[in-house]
Amino acid sequence: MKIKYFAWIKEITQNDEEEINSDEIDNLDQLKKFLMNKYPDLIKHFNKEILRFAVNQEYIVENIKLNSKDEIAVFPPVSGG
Amino acid sequence: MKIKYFAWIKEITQNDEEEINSDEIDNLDQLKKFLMNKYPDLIKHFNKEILRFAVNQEYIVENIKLNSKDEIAVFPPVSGG
Amino acid sequence: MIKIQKEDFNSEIEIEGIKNLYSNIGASTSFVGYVRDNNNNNRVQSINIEVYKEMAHKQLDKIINKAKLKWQLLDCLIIHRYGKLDVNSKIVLVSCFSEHRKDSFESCSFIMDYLKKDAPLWKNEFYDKNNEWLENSN
Amino acid sequence: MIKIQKEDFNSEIEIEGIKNLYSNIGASTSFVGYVRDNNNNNRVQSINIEVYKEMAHKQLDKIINKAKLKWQLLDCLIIHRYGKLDVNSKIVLVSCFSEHRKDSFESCSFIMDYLKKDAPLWKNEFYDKNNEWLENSN
Repeated sequence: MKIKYFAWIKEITQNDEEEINSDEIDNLDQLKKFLMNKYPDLIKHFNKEILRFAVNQEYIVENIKLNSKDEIAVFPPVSGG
Repeated sequence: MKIKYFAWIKEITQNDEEEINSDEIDNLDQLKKFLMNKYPDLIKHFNKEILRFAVNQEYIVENIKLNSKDEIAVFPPVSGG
Repeated sequence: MIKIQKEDFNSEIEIEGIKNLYSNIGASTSFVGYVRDNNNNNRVQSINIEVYKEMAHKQLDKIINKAKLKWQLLDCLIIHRYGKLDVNSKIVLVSCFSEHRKDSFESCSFIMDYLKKDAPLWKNEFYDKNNEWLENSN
Repeated sequence: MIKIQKEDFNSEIEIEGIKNLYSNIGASTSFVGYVRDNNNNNRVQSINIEVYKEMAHKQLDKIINKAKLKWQLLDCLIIHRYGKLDVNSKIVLVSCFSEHRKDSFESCSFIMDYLKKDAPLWKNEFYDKNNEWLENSN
């Protein structure tokens, strides 16, 4: 699946996009765990619940199933307008 | 004093502006009486209280004193914007 | 700034003309009113707007001052046209400028409400065969 | 219509481009947001706006559809810029078109509120010596 990072999340991941495919990742919670493992600096932001998640360009809060063709975005609170 | 007429009031007075000076006119109520006398077609509109009056470009509802240098406007409800 | 004019206006030029005076403007809300092709089920051909110019300036000035007491406004612009205006023509522009958007939205709506109620302007609407003087209800 | 673009825009051309499609439009309300020279007591030099383009289109589309359910809207236009924007630059235009003014005012304000809350755009504000990612609070 394709993971996209925005704003200051990119400064932590040092990457604005990556392909992650693992047998361990079957749903959004598992992806979050995987990301915290890969990017320990994200943990405190996860814990403060300030990160937003979108799956295929829709905001997702519940723990939904993911498949390899999904595009998942991780980003901080928005500030457009 | 200078009297100005607007919108369909002009169709009744056949005039958009006139100078009226009379010893009988000392205040706004007296002017109204004078105008009803001069333009009987205005009477029904006076009676329905749909006419607006401005003295020196300010809306006036009470019966104020008038003097010869005043500019009095008589007009129907507005419809700008 | 208040302009009562026959001529059409360019919103971009008018709005940016004010905006460029202040680097702390973060928000502008602008209302434009147009001549519609129908009103009260009549097909409108054109309208003719009459104005009591000196009084319109005075009353619009008062409305702007009222708005400035209620909201944090940096500036306001009102342009109202008069004379013969065809369908689709712009009639009025009201632009309110502030640091934050809430002030500009609310004051612009407030000014339009008062303009419709207090500004001495009258629309004579022309249909296929007759014409009618309008009266603002709201 | 939704446009997410780097380029500046001309409000007159954009607004009239939509207006000219409908002869029954009587009202347009347009909001323009600008880069202010100060924010939270910091002197702003410029901002850099990042966008998740595909999602922004999808979310703004949803917001417009929500507004169309609540108000009598004839059309809506949203333009949001991204990239480096200097102080005084336009950031966003939201224009709402309707027969009567209330619908255009209320829907324009509604769309701006939701745009600030839901549209995936981020402002990185540059000061004299440092920079900061902003977060919309209201």
